[in-house]
Amino acid sequence: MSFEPVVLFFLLGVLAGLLRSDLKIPGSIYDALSIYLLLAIGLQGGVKLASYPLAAVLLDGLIIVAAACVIPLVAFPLLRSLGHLGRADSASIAAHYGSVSVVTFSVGVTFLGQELQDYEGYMVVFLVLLEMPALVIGILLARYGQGKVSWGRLLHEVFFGKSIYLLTGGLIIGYIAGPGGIEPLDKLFFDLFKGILALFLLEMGLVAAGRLADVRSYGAFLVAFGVVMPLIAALGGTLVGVMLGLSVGGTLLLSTLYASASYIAAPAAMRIAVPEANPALSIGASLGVTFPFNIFFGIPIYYWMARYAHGIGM
Amino acid sequence: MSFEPVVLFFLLGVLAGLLRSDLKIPGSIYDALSIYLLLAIGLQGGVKLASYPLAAVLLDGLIIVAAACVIPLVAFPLLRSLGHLGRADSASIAAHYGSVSVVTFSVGVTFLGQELQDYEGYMVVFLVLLEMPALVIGILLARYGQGKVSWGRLLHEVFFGKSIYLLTGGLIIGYIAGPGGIEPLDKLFFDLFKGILALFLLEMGLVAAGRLADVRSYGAFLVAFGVVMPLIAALGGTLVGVMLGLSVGGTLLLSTLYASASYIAAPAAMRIAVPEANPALSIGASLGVTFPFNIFFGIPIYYWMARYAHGIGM
Amino acid sequence: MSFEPVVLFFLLGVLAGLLRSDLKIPGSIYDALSIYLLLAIGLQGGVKLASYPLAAVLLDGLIIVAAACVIPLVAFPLLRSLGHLGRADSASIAAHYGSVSVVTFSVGVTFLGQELQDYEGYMVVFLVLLEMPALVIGILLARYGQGKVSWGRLLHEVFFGKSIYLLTGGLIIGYIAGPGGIEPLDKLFFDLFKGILALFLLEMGLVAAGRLADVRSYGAFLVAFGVVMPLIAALGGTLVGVMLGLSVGGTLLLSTLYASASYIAAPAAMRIAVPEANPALSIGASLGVTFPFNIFFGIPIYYWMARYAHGIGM
Amino acid sequence: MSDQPMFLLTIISESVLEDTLIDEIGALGALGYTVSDVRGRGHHGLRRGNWRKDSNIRLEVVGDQALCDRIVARLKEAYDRDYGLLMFTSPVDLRN
Amino acid sequence: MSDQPMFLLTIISESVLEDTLIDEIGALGALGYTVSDVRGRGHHGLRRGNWRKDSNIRLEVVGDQALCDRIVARLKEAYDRDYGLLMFTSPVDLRN
Amino acid sequence: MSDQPMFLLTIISESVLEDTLIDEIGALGALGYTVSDVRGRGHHGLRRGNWRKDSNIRLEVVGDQALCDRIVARLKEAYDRDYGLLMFTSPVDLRN
Ligand SMILES: Nc1ncnc2c1ncn2[C@@H]1O[C@H](COP(=O)(O)O)[C@@H](O)[C@H]1O
Ligand SMILES: Nc1ncnc2c1ncn2[C@@H]1O[C@H](COP(=O)(O)O)[C@@H](O)[C@H]1O
Ligand SMILES: Nc1ncnc2c1ncn2[C@@H]1O[C@H](COP(=O)(O)O)[C@@H](O)[C@H]1O
Ligand code: NA
Ligand code: NA
Ligand code: NA
Repeated sequence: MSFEPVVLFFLLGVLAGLLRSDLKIPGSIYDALSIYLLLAIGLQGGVKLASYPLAAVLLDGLIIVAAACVIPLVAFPLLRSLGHLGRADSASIAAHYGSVSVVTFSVGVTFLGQELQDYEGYMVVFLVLLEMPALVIGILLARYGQGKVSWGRLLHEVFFGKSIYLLTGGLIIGYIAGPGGIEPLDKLFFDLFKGILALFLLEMGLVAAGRLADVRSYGAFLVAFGVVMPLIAALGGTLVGVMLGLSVGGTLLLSTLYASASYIAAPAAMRIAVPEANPALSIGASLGVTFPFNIFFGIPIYYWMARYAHGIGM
Repeated sequence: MSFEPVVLFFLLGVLAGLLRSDLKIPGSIYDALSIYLLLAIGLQGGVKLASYPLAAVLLDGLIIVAAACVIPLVAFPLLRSLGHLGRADSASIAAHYGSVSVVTFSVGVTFLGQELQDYEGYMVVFLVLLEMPALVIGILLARYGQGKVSWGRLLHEVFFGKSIYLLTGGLIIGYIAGPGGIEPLDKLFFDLFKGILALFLLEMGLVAAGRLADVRSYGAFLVAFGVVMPLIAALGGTLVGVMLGLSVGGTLLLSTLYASASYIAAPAAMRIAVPEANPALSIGASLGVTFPFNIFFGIPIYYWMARYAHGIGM
Repeated sequence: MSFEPVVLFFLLGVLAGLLRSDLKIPGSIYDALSIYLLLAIGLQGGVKLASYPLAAVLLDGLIIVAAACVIPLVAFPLLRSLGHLGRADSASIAAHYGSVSVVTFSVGVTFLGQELQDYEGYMVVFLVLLEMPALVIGILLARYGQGKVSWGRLLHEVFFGKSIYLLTGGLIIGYIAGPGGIEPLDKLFFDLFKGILALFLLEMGLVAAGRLADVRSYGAFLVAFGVVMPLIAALGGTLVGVMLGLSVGGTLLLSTLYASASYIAAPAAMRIAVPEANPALSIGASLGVTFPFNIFFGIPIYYWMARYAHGIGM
Repeated sequence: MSDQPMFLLTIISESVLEDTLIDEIGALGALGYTVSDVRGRGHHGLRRGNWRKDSNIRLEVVGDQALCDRIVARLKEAYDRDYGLLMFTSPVDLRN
Repeated sequence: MSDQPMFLLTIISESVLEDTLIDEIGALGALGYTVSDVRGRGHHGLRRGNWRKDSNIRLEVVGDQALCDRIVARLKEAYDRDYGLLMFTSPVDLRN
Repeated sequence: MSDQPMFLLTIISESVLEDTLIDEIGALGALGYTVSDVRGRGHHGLRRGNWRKDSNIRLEVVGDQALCDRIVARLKEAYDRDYGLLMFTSPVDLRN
């Protein structure tokens, strides 16, 4: 199993945070890096999407989204019964884990590049599709029988939130422009992608370090949940991937999507729709536990799962 | 007529603004992008300038500047009589349209790249030369017979304003260093140019969306002016370009310069020299109407004009 | 002797500052650029270090550090006796000149690239090693017999300060990942290096311009010191380099390190450990005098020294 | 603005609420406001300010007693329980 | 500074005026000042703060009554008509 | 917080002291604070704010008289001589 150096930057960031280094990445740089990543991923997907039949991709997407809805519905009772967490907190965490993480997906893509393993270029369409449904389920779980939700504001927040908006926008521009039209932009959006991802991981490490204290104070259950839940979800992703006839690379990316927990779109949406949930819990688990677990251990494990399921073995 | 994908980023930005997406590009990133663009354009021009006779270029520049002075003198009476605008507002808008837009020029350059059409590399010298004179004319129009102007501060603001300063600085560094000396900087300043321009257009779209409300509240005249004025100016540019024996590409760029309206140097200068003019009017027209008109429709039209004038036809 | 165009960007920045141009580089962009430079230098060094015997490099490092300790010990009495400066100010300035400047080192590296001159890739290890010891000496000089120092906080500030932390982190990541692992990051961290350095020099010029007033008000002695001290130190560096059998390129870089004065790590450390020292003096000298002297005149002179000492002559 | 004594109402809250709070105070009659980005610590823990989800804003409104009271009452009711929120007023002399 | 009662004069205006206003208050005798970047809305419309042409500054001066009055008078006369400008004062206790 | 009259203590000092000052006020009993980035000029010269070594912070603490006094006394003793530092208080009405 090979080794992906970009994750070392995450480690560098975590250490800087824990050691109280004065290294700080300004908020505006964080914003710029994330805008770049979202656009670049969208563009890359859009360019590749152009060479596939759109209808078939969307049909696959429907199945993938339907299957993904199981994730928060599994997570919620786990959190309530085993974790003894309140309804709002359980629903919010379930939504985070049902949704997806763009950066985890990106690390999966660079991992495949390292392994020289191909994948279906349109996977990024599923990234977009998977971002939202779990948030709706989470809100329904939190609100079921209790008060009303301002769905208007919420859907607006999600659809026109930076994350989905830029992914979709990039996807469409890439699709329209095609490989030829995007070519002059390649130097920025494709060639630099991995380097910028490394810088972003450095920043995520800094942020995650600040979240470790939260995790610690909420104890062992949250850590266990943050490790076990992605494994369960990835298993589901592997099954769905094989069922849909995805390649090994595509299967890995799908299980990575299922296994990943959102920490960009979900926190913002939950803060608005379920404000009584404690954000320290959900962000602590998704960013402090699951994100590092996925990029260091999860992705290699899911890769092994995908190869195994495709009968390639180790 | 071909299609330039970078302008789609502008559209993406406008839509984000209109749909009240939470996408925001931090002010410091806007500053960084604009510093990059100005330096890069200057450097590119400087490197190319080295292979032309400087005296001849400056002589052409003199004619080009003289002809450009007609633009604000045409715009001003139009604005006063047809638009029923006050003296200060008319003068300020006239100054914006007499001056030039660096980003519109850049889109023109990438348009030519797309068309595989060559142009005189020293056009950027004219970009620098054209920035200022219209501002002086605008101030004279506003102040004629009324009070005095602190010319010192104003000229300082213009010459040492970021815009002209960085363009000129880049031009000189590129000229001194030459292609060989600049080569190690190519990777940043040349290869990434179009990608950064795309990001900048995204940001301009966001800003322009915020200006559309201003345009709407000032009504149809301003919109009509924002479309017709560049067409008139571009016609003049085409004539001057052919007269001076510029290539098709050079002629397109000259008419694009004439047609473009400033929204970086001019607003700052007018805010200081003619503060009683309402900036919402001039920025609304130049950024909300003329800029999008130019990059979507104007440049292809001016290209057609340039080809027609060179006897190439459609 | 050839000419390195990146230093022109420094000049452009200084002029902008002196002419009161409204060009400003936002603080967050400064931070981003410096994070990039530190990481990139570390990575480049780490990749190269992998092909050398680590023990031998560290042994050389020990000698180089020991010799460098002479620099503040020479500077301090000079500042006290000839400059009539107080103990705290003398100690602080001595610490700045004993420590090193990452950007000066980078300009040295690009200078060698321009000259097509090879150097020992592990020089960046010495850059890291040389940053700290002079600060400790400076503090000892300031505190000798007077009050106590909170060494804990200070060492923390230095070791986990952004500067050493990112250099070391980059070094280790580059070392672990090796040329193959780093390759996908090359496009960002290697290819763009010189362009980003140019932008950083622009910013340094702006900052330095603001410091010239300080230099002027403290008079001729500080200017003379800022020019003579690096020449003395570079002479020492040349001797040590030749003694250790470094190549011409390596010798140049070592004397550049010795000659350079810190303005990133040292000011922060001194502000905390010797707060009664006037930072305007030390930053004024190191950034306002020595930094420009080194990049314009010093490096070519040290190159000549290194060639002369290697018997190559002019 | 008016001849009544004026107050500066300072509201420190989560950045994610910026647009919401601006809409609220507008609906309650504020004619102007000023926003800046801040970071800090309070009952809801540390807010480092290094990403938007984790930073605060300071929202300031100059207005008369009644306006400040209306805003305080509304924000207290709607946001105080679930969001980081600090509000205080002080008298000011409006000078233009 | 002095034994007189001290005031904090807060000036909110357009970023493009930063250098100008600093020169003005210096000429009127301010020994110090503090500037920060803000955004907001007032009679002159919305100032989003996403580019310098469209953002505000807060300029604060601690000084005695006379200084504040001089500054207010000068800025009111020279900038209030054409520029976004808000000025208010409040008494403060200087503690060092 | 408490029924006592509350004060806003505003501290303007060098960015390099941010963590140090936060530790100090925490040790002296402050339950919360707010920090923002500012630039300015004072006795210690111009602080342009374009790099961290050269910029200031504004640190604000809302607390009772005793807390403000403790903080002022401590900072005055430990930092006033060698660092740029300005401190002032003003009474505020806590509204939540
Ligand atoms: N005592 C205080 N002094 C100054 N700022 C405070 C104080 N308490 C809270 N804040 C600010 O208000 C925000 C929200 O406070 P809280 O609701 O207590 O978490 C904090 O993040 C701080 O920025
Ligand atoms: N009532 C208010 N409360 C707080 N800030 C205000 C108020 N009115 C105006 N401002 C600020 O002052 C700036 C200029 O105000 P104006 O001259 O009214 O456009 C605005 O952009 C706001 O940042
Ligand atoms: N009179 C004043 N009014 C407002 N801010 C001030 C004043 N004096 C000093 N400051 C601020 O406090 C910082 C430190 O002041 P000083 O210790 O006087 O250098 C300065 O950089 C300014 O930001
Ligand atoms: Na998931
Ligand atoms: Na024009
Ligand atoms: Na040195």
